[in-house]
Amino acid sequence: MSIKDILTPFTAWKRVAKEPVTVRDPFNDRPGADRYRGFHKNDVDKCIGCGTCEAICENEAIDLVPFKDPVSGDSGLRPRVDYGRCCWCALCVDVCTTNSLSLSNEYKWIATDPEEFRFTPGIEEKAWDKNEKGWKKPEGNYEFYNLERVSMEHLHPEERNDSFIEMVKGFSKEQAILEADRCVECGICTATCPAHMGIPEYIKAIRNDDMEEGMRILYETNPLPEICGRICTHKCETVCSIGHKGDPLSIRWLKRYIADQIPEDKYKEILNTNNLEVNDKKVAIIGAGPSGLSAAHYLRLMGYQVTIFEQYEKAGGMMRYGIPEYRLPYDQIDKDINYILSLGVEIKYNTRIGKDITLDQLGKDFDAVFAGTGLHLGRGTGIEGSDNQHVYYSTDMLRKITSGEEIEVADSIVVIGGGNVAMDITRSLARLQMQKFDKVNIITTSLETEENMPADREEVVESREEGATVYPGWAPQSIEIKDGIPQGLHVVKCNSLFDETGRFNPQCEMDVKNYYPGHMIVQSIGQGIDISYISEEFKENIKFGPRGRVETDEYFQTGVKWFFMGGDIIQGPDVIHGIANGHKAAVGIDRYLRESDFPNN
Amino acid sequence: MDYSITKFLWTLLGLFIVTNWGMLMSSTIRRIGARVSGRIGIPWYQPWVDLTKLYSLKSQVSHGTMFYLGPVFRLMGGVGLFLFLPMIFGSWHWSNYSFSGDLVLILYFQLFGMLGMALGAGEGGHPYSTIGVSRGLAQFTTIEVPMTLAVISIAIQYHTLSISQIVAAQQGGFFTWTVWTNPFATGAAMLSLLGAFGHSPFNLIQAPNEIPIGPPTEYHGVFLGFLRTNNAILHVAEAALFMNLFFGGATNWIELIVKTFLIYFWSVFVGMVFPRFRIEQSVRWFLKIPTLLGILAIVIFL
Amino acid sequence: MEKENKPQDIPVVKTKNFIAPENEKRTVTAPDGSLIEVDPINDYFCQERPEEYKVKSGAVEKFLNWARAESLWVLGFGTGCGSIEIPPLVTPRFDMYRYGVQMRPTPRQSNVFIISGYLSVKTLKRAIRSYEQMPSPKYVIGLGSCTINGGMYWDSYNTINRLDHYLPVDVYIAGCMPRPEALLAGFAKLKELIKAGKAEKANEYIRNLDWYKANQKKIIKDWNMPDYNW
Amino acid sequence: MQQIIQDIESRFTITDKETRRNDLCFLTVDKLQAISLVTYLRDYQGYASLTLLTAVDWIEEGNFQLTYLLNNPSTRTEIGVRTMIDRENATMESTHHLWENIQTYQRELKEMFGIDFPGSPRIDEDFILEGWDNIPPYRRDFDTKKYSEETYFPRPGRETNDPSTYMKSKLYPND
Amino acid sequence: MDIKKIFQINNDRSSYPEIGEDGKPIIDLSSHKYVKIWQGPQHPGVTGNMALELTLSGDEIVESKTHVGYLHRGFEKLMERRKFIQCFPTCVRLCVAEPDPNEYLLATCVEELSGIEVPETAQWLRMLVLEMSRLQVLLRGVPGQAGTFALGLGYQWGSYIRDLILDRFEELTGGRVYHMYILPGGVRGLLPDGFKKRLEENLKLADEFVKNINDLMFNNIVFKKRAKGLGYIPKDYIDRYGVYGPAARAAGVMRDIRKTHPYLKYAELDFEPYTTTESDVYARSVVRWHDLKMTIDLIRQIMAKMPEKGEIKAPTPNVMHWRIPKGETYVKCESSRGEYGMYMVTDGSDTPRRVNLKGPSYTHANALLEKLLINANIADTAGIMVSLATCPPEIER
Repeated sequence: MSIKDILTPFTAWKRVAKEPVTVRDPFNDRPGADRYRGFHKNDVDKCIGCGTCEAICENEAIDLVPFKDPVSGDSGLRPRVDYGRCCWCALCVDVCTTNSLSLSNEYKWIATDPEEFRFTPGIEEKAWDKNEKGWKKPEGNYEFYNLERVSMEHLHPEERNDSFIEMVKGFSKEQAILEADRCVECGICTATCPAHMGIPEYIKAIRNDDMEEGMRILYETNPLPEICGRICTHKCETVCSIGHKGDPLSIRWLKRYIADQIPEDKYKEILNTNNLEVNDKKVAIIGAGPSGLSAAHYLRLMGYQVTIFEQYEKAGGMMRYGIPEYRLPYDQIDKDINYILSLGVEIKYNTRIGKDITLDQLGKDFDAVFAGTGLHLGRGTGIEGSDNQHVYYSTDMLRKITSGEEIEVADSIVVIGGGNVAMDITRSLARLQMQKFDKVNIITTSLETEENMPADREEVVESREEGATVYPGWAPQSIEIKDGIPQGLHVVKCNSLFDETGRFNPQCEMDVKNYYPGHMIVQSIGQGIDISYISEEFKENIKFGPRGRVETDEYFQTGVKWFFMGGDIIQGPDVIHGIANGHKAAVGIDRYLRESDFPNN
Repeated sequence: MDYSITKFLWTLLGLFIVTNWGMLMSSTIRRIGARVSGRIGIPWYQPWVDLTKLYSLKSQVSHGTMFYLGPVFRLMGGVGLFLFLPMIFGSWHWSNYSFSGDLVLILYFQLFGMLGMALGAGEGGHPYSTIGVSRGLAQFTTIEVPMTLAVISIAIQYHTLSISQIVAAQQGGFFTWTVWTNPFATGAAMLSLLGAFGHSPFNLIQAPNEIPIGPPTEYHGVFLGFLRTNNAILHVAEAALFMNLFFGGATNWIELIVKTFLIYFWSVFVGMVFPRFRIEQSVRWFLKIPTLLGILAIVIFL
Repeated sequence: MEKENKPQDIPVVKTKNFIAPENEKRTVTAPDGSLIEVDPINDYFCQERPEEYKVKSGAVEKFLNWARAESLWVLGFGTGCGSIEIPPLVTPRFDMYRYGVQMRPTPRQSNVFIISGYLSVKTLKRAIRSYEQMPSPKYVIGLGSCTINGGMYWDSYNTINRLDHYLPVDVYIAGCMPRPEALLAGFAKLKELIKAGKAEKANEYIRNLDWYKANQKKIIKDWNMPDYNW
Repeated sequence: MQQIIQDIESRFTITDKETRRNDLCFLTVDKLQAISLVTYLRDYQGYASLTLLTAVDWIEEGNFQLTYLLNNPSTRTEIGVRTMIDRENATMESTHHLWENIQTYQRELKEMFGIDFPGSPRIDEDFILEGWDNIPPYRRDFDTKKYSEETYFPRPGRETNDPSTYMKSKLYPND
Repeated sequence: MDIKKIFQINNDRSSYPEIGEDGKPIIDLSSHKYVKIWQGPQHPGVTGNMALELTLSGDEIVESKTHVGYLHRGFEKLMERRKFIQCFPTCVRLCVAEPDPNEYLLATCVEELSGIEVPETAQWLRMLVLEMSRLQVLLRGVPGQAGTFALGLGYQWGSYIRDLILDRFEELTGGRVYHMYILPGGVRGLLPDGFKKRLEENLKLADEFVKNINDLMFNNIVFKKRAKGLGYIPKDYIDRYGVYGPAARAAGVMRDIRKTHPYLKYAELDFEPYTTTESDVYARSVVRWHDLKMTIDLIRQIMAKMPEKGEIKAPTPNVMHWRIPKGETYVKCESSRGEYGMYMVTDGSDTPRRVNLKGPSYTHANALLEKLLINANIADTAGIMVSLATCPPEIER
């Protein structure tokens, strides 16, 4: 303690001459920093209402409120934030699957009414909506889930281009769990899936490595998981919310993974279907395709006696006769079908309705009939030369290939069509060409442009890998025929298919022409309905809608009470729709039969 | 002494000026203090606003009669100090009710307010008030020791107990001020002044860090307004007293304003940079150096 | 929010163990040897219902309102995490003194009560006492989202969710934590309200006292204080 | 570290051990041996500093796990002594004679888990909660969300939609 | 001639009040010798929202009890029902004044139990944030010690520089007080452009502040008189009461996790924590002041050594359902108050089984403070409390 201790503190007074450091206008002089986590902004057009922000919010500050009617891939909901809960951690921004959510650097919100602090960013206008600054998801490798798909092992093009063995090998356990881990459980896929499969739930089962639970979830809505797991059109993956920033989840492969893990003989035990009740009602199913099998399965679970009538010698319908083996091996079809049959479903092969037994007779023998007869007729282009005998329909050709018949393969082939069936036939023929000529010379041309092609992206890519040439955006004009053998296909450039109102109205540039040489032409531009088994008088009782489609009610009941129809004939070619229809129809039949039990009700 | 109405009115006017000056002084001092921290500080008119608000509040608590009388006593202490203090030397209007023995009375009034406060705050029932009051009384007692010694020394020096005469004796130039003629007494008094103004290091009475805020803990509204008004008056009056005793008094208001401001600023100047003493430390401190100085001042003039 | 002001059945504190030991009825010996019976709850605390603060009109009242608005004395009671952003306000960067806002250490001298963030039940009890001891007109600022709807701690078993059920709130400031500027803006808003004579929540508290008291007593399990702390 | 563990194993029955890092391992001992083990560690192995004492509720097994985490400032290692006590009438011997600060932990455990430490100072006083009349909140069977919603009721007027069900109901109203 | 003997002045208050047979002081409140007062929860002299129940004899404290729980939110319970990623914003609020060690501890616990390696850049950034956080605490904490004795000037200066540091935090992390920057797996962003330059400017101000505070506080006679000899902690209390950090270092015991158990990249930095042996409030204050200087130096070292660019986050499982295998761990770091640790038990689910946070205040403010306050002057309670760096939210969580 010295005199210094008394005097040095007074040096503090030197600050009196300095300007105060106070922020003069605190509201304007000091805006939030560039990264400041202020109030929410949302790009409502980008947002899909997946609700991931709601799920990650530990304060339950976010609600999803309706904004518009949902469309496929957009739930129509938008997040509403409760600032009585929010803690401005911005996890919702970081996790946002579309990067639509962000925070502005605005931070002042004063109100006298506590109810005011709830708002839907982007919809309710706020002063900070135009604010560029504020928290955004950090750049760089900063993700809360893996954006990249776990790659599944494929056969190399060289290995697969001459054989029909299955080209996709399926996930290993680690891969499946890793892939399943990417799911954010938004459930947008569930609503988009025609069968409304519990996709997030069975993906969760994979994460938990609980295959039995996964199996039970699958069979709740889909009795053909092995098949669906391979060839489903996976609308779910198109809308997958992860797909907005990265690769969508391989939902289809995950489904297949579950089904692959369970041996056939365990099914009954896991699904608890060893002892099913049997009641005295009988239901006939026409066609052992996806919808028929699905209907049969669910009807059988409800206790009905089910008989399937199948025109070919094996069950499976289009799945067996329309899809090449490299995509869907026959043993996997058998696995699913055998299980359904093992439940006590009777099946009569080689029985064609209308020929072997009439529909009316069926109606008398059974309490209800479900027809899922599918689209087995090929649809032609109708262009000049298409009536040549070397111009084929893809449906016929695929049926022959899949049933093991020898077919004629030319050294150069042109396939017309841009859908998955076109790719199937292209790739099947390419394989056959490879087997026969050891080289591939096949051209596939489609009306649709590359980005609008209805076929799956990977199908196109793999076709090209296998040696096929794909020319999208060309409209076939005529087939040049010399000596009764097609020489090639004339095409013109096609720019767009639909007009503004969405009607089919192709716009072609007739001057831009092209010519694809080929000694065999395959038309694969769609399939047609074959309802020849329905007699004319019967048809009078059934309502028909535009384009010759049968009109049914929501449960696929036709004008004839006991006659239900579903599947491709109603919904168009799609296995998952078929399954969904079958399920729904089963519910409808059950309702109908119950009601007819109590006619007074 | 003159008891005419005119005198009374002039005194009232003086009181009004002093009150306002006291408030302006305190806001100015706080603004200067704020600048040392780097702040802007309160607006200059803030004390009036605060006072207006305080007077507009209605009292809600009742702690008994003494509770109400405490602030009144305290205010009387300040007003009393002012009443018997000649403000401007040589002016009849501003000499208030100063008389030949006013120095003694003023010493009494310095303590009067504190005693009133003690009564009132004690009635408040809050332990912090009680602790604050007991500390305040202890500290004031010790402050009074050097103060009284200094006053006695001056009285001996000038052979009078009248402030006016003491001021008169200092007229005649800068070096006739007591601060030069009797530096020890000035030293003792100025050090005791540090305690009287209640800035650190001697503000344990109101120490907001431990007994918030001492005696006025329970006071609010009008009563707090009284206390604040009293503070304004007391600070100027006390500074004026010191000005009269040691710094040659004032012959006009400007001089008074400058001098009282500087005297008041002295306590802030010290208080800004020192923490506060514990009560026994401050008691000890007052009984050491200031008291010794005071004794020295008396010894010299004996 | 429906506020019932029917005199509800407020449970009068009777249970003995709910009374703090220093407030229990007891007999004390006076210095002269005589025995005095004291009942602190009745003797020391106010038993009367509070009265509303009367809002007058006219130029004087306008002036007084201006004075009230320009002289906000804040009670220094950091009830939750928000208290971390109050000290910066008295320091050079933000310096709220220049707006006439000051901190006071005792409720008796404060007008503004900042509920800084969440209130645990234990603190709520103290906050009510502090609030009631403040002289009218008084104002409450709810700081941070916790005061609005529970905020971060919406599912905690020990923090209240809605402050306006227990204390009347004049101004809410959203944020967790709000920046000091937001607090300053809150003060500005409060000033605006006071000047317009609309900051009348304290009267609402008195009008709906029974409703508030019932809410408070519902969650404060050991109500060992007097009903009124004015 | 290994030496010390071996030494302990030769004196006490260690039912389980888990080495987390070079400087941290957890040992499980019987309830009866726990106190003597911590005392031994404190007095003979230099684990003089108590880092923490806490409990874990293994409600499925009907046990509380008590963890005494001891720190040896000189070797800079830590040993966690775990012991299982019965969840019903949970009681543990107090160790307030070993460390002055442990009574705070024990008070907290008493209040938050309902584990009694007879003899520990101020053990029966409220520590954090005031007038708590429910089951001790840190027990797993106490549902804080439910309690909060019943007691402090969130602000009404909020409703949310699950994207999947909302879409299903809007897109396929009949399904 | 002993004046004290003649006037029978007894300065030895250690035997006052009498100690009963059970070892506790006999305090009879009705004897009018004692007065019971509460400091807090509404009290400017108490750090945060807690209460001290003090029994006084005159100005002297004869018995003290700490009452906590005013800030209790049940974090440990809340985290048991939150996913690991959701724990992260929750956990930050455990200690309000210094939130970053909470984030760090949670992240490290999760990473350690799930076996995730953090990228190097992220580790440097974490260290930078932790040191900046320590800096902002100490900028208030060091002069705050004088503030408890009513010397508020240093506090004002320090707060200004702290506000500037918080501005840097805002730039880097997006938050002023709750940074929520260190999340399990990494950090949430690289340094913005020009950040180092601006931080260096602030550090220069801090250097100046260090010097000024030395003049104002440590060379201040009144502060010395108040603080020296106050709140003495004997060396044998360190283990018995659990004394950590600066308080232990002031007693001559080296307790600094950064040095004794280097984490992150602290082993690559050059620093030596200051120790002294006086062990009173003044010594603790000086230790903190040296810590402040050291922190400024450490930040400069970190900025010089850290890589500019790089990965900021290790790939983690999908955070929406991140499950961690069964296990338990205790992770600690050095906060400005001392050893700060988190004990986490996982059971294989996506939420922690139990999280227990242990901060130095837990023992400092309870057992130790109660002990140190006995026979202290009531005027010194705030001083002792602040010197132990009490942080109530961390005690009761």
